[in-house]
Amino acid sequence: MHLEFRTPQGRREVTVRESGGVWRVSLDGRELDVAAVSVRDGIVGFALDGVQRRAHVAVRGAERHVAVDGRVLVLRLADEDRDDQAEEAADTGPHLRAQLPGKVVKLLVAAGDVVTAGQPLVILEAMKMETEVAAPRGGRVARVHVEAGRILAMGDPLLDLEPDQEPVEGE
Amino acid sequence: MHLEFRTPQGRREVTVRESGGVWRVSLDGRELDVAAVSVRDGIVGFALDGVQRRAHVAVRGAERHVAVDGRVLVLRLADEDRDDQAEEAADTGPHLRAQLPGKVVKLLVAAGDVVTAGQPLVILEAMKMETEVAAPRGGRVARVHVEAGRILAMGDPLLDLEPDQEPVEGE
Amino acid sequence: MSAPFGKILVANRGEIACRVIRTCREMGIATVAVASEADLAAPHARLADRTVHLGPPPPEASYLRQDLIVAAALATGAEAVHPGYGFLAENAAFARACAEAGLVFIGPPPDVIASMGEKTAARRLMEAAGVPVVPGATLPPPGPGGSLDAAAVRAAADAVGYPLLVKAAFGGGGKGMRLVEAGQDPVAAAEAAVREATGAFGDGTVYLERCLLRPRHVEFQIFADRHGRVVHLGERECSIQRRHQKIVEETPCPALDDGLRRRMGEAAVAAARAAGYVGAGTVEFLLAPGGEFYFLEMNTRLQVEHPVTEWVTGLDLVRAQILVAAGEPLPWSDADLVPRGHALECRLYAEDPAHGFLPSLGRLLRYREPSGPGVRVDAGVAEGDEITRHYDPMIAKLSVHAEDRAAAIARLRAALRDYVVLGIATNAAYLDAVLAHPAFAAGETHTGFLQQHLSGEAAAGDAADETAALVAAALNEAVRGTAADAARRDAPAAPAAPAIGRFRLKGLD
Amino acid sequence: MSAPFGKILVANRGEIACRVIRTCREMGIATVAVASEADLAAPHARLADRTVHLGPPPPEASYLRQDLIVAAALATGAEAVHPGYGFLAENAAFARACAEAGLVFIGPPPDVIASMGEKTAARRLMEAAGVPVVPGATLPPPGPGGSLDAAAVRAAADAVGYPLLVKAAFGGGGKGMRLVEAGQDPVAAAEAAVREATGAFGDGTVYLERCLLRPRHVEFQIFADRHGRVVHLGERECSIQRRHQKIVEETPCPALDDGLRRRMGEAAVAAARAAGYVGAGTVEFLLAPGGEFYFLEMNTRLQVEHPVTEWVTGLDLVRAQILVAAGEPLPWSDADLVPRGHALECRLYAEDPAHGFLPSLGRLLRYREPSGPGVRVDAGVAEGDEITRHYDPMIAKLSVHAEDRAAAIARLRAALRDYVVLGIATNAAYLDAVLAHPAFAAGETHTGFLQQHLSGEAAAGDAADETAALVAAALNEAVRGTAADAARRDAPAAPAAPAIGRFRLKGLD
Repeated sequence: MHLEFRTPQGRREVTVRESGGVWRVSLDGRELDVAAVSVRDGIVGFALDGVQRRAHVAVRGAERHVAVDGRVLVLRLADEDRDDQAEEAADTGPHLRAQLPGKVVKLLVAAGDVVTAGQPLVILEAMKMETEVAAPRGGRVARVHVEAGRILAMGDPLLDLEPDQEPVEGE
Repeated sequence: MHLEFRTPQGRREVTVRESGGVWRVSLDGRELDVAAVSVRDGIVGFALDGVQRRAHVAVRGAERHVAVDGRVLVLRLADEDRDDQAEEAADTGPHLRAQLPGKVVKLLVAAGDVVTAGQPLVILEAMKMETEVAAPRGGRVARVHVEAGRILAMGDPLLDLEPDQEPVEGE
Repeated sequence: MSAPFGKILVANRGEIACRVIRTCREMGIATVAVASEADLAAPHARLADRTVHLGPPPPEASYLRQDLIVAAALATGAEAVHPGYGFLAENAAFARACAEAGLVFIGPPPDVIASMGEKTAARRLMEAAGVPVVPGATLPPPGPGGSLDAAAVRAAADAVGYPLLVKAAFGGGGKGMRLVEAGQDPVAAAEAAVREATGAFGDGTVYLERCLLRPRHVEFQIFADRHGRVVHLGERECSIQRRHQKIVEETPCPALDDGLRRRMGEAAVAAARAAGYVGAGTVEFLLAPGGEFYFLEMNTRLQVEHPVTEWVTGLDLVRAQILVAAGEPLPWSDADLVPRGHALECRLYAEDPAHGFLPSLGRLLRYREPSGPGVRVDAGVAEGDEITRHYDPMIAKLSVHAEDRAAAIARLRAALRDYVVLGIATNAAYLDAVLAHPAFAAGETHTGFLQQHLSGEAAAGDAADETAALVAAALNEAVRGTAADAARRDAPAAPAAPAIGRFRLKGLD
Repeated sequence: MSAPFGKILVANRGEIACRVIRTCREMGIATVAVASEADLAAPHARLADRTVHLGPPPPEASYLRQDLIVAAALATGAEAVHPGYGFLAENAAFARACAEAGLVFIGPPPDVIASMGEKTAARRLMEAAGVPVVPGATLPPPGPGGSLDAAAVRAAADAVGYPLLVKAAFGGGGKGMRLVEAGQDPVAAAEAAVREATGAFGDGTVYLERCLLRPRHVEFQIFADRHGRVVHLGERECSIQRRHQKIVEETPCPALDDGLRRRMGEAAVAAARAAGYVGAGTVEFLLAPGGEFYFLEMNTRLQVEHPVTEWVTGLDLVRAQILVAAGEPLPWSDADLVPRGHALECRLYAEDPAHGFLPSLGRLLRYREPSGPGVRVDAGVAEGDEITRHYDPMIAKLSVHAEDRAAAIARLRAALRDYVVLGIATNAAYLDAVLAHPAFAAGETHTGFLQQHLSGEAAAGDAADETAALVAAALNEAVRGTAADAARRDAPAAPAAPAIGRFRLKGLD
């Protein structure tokens, strides 16, 4: 079985073969030292380079949520990944979006303002806590999509951030 | 949905209807007071006659293994039940069968012996413990199917027990 | 002994409701849970003997509806109400409403809740009783719309001195709190605190308090009955706080010796006596590096972190709350109150340290708790549950007990490693980074610990070994691909592959 | 403190292997598990850092293969071997084989294992040390084929007096044991015991012992280091036995007062000193209703029921075993050894009380452990595991701690009620019937308790409420029928129906 995953490091290819109870696994063409494989109900046990590992794998669409000995990583299975790619493409646009559902408490900037990376833009209230949304990069606020009191769903646009003509470093 | 279960008490008929999140359940034609229903992954919560109950249900073939607040009952779903019926019919024959896999340690009776109910017939060893198989009823040993040292699978015949001509009470 | 009550309504949700229901059940007391629409199948709603539906998910439409909760208690025949913590636990009006309806409120008398709930009044009371308090100043109540007299705020702030904290007079749990350093604007901070306090507690009154440098947060568990006995059950060190929210708690405090513990414990008992306290409460102190300690506030409820006290004393605090509420004397002799070993707790939050600790919402695709000797989990969620934006993002408390502090840290880290939560982000790796820090191992904790040692990028903790995660995902995919769903569900599992390659002892078997 | 060993091999399976691995992990010691073919995906094999495949499922081909286990330890670089209980734990030859291979055996010296393992030699040693022993008689070793000199057996039995017990000289755990009442044939019983002992322990030597009337089984946990310190950690009452197999254990024993506890504890320490003991061990006594007590045997290993001692002392016995094996002094002061509260344990067996307690084999369709304050589960199985005929049918130990005995009983019953095991039969309902019995509540336990109070039909315990079970099964079927498998696996769960019918407070919301 040939699988392609998207990880924080990029695309990785994994090949898995089983024959007579022996599993062979390669990663990006390199054979790994994998032994003592057991898989049941999303619980995966194996030894990697001689060290026993315990993993849980859960599936949500193309996502594979993996916990290995207390650490979690979310991978994406490439051939089920089309919708997710489209979704992610939207994130690179000018829209700054709500990362969780909540209520707009206060706007700290207006259209036309020039902001620096890290500057607070909007105060949201979610789960009874106030959270500041900061600018991911410096730029100019092109448009504000929300007003105080508005209830937002996850992914709703907050404001549009454009590259500013003049650099604002040092301000 | 109409369901027929076989229980230790006999056949029971249950009807379940759901409409707008409200569940109505009747048992053998009598409407039950069931409320607060939640079902997920074989975990079933409901209130019966106003008292909240917590149940787990697991499926094995026609069997429904049910734990309700620490007590377990195995039910059979009637329409998936044909094989199980055939199997059970065999239990009423003359064969006395091994109720678990194990090894025959010692035979305490021979063909032709007359035995009383409760009399030890065979010593089996299973899970490192010796267990005596006792006669479920009085009778005559018609045939012995095993010998000491034999490894048995679950359900293998041990010996045949026939009704004896003369009652053996008091012996 | 027959049960002191026949039936108790638990006016809360999540882990604390489950915690209270368990002890009720063990005492032979029937339980009534309350649940919002979002919680009808939640663990606390399932665990009780009856569950009453309160209303829509927002707390103001459900768990804060005093009228509905009192009516539910009366309708189901409950004799007493346990408020847990948060929601209505420190609401004097609710305690009064219970009493007026003939229900026993499991907590202190309403007047005590009111006087301790108003932090400024509590400060005055403690000063009068000779308990040291942190320098501070009151502010006039905010005007309509939450506006404050800017000049008055600046004057008061300058008098108290910087750095200072703006705190909600009726608050708790870090909400409605703001730090103001020298040179920062105290007015903006005070107004933000007023907004948050109004939303969280229904009252926007705030006050100022001097912010000590590198203090420890050390609190004492106190317990009083109606027969004049007031005892303390030792301290809890709760300095590891993120945005004034405790995330790791322990007992004993590494900084206390027997003498200081005795003096602080006596002050805590004096504070409880001065307040006319009844039931379980917590007296919070700030402990300066030099050993001076100051009354901070008194929490008139069971504390989130009470399990560490239960671990080292072997006592059940909820059981004692119920007995005391029924008018019985405290069930413990002085010899019962000697702590033993070391206990640690950490709070597991549905939040994402890699993205500014934003709350992480969604379904718990996988949720498996650790277990083992000396390990306790207090959880209010189960696999498949949805974490919504309506409630506090704390999904569970993990606590351990061991012979000494080093063994307790090792045990907590091992248990965290066994904790499996998939589908939402949690702070588990961040908690592990705290526990793994040399300064934590050395017991050098103070309320600025996280800012000093674990701010910025390091906060995320290590990610999983990517190679191991890829192998696990691929092996799981291979088995998913070859076994039909139905077959895997009903038939024996796909057999575990018996390959042990390099570990097989060649020539021996 | 650096870890006393770098790596330990755990020569066992199931819950005790998991128990030992957990403490190793917390001490920073790497672990090697061993597993038969049937156990390659078992919890203990997964929990370790490495797992060595021993061979086919039967113990004689895997867990009893001393040669393979020693070779596995050497091949993986382990410095010490922890034997758990059962299998090779009390096998002097194995302890010697470890020492000869340069491995530290975590247990007493081989000679002590040998002298205490031969029950008749142990009796003589204790008599010489002034520890009271039960009247009894040795028998000559059996001839080839397990035959005994019938006349000699009868004469010895008559001299000891009836009722008497035939016991395996190298036995333990109730195996190779037979009761002979007055008028019964001691020869048949002795020969059956010889057969079982030969199979279980590889040696068929048996001896006779007077059977006291209604004795309690009270044992003391002792601990000795290599520096001459011998202490006891209090008693465990283990009288609730079915066929000489303990199923419920507790501490403190309801029948001991301080004076008797002190005298028995001193006798236990004297016994350990007489044996030249090192490490963790148990001195078992029979306690007659009048308060006389008799040495029964000494178990040279960690006991199945050690969690109750850990609960009331707050200590980690495995940790101390490892430290002592490394030559360190016992890590406890005398003040650490004072027990507190009450602890109870029950053993969950895969057996069917409704069918003569026959072992119940098959797959664990559902396995969910209880949790909560004061609840501990030591398990060696997980959901989906297969219970096979090869190993002991004990699948888990459930233990609790509470402030007093009544609270502990209530806590254990509540936890048992939360324990979900489907797919095989267990003794859970039977255990609950024991705990619910008025004579148990009164502390009137003795080794004949189950025969007296819970034999026959009552043994099965109550079945589930059939109506509730039918409702649950039908609701589950309705949801199964309407949701496709795949959809349920990957998508949000079928929403919980929000109907609360009779509990909705009409007119209020």
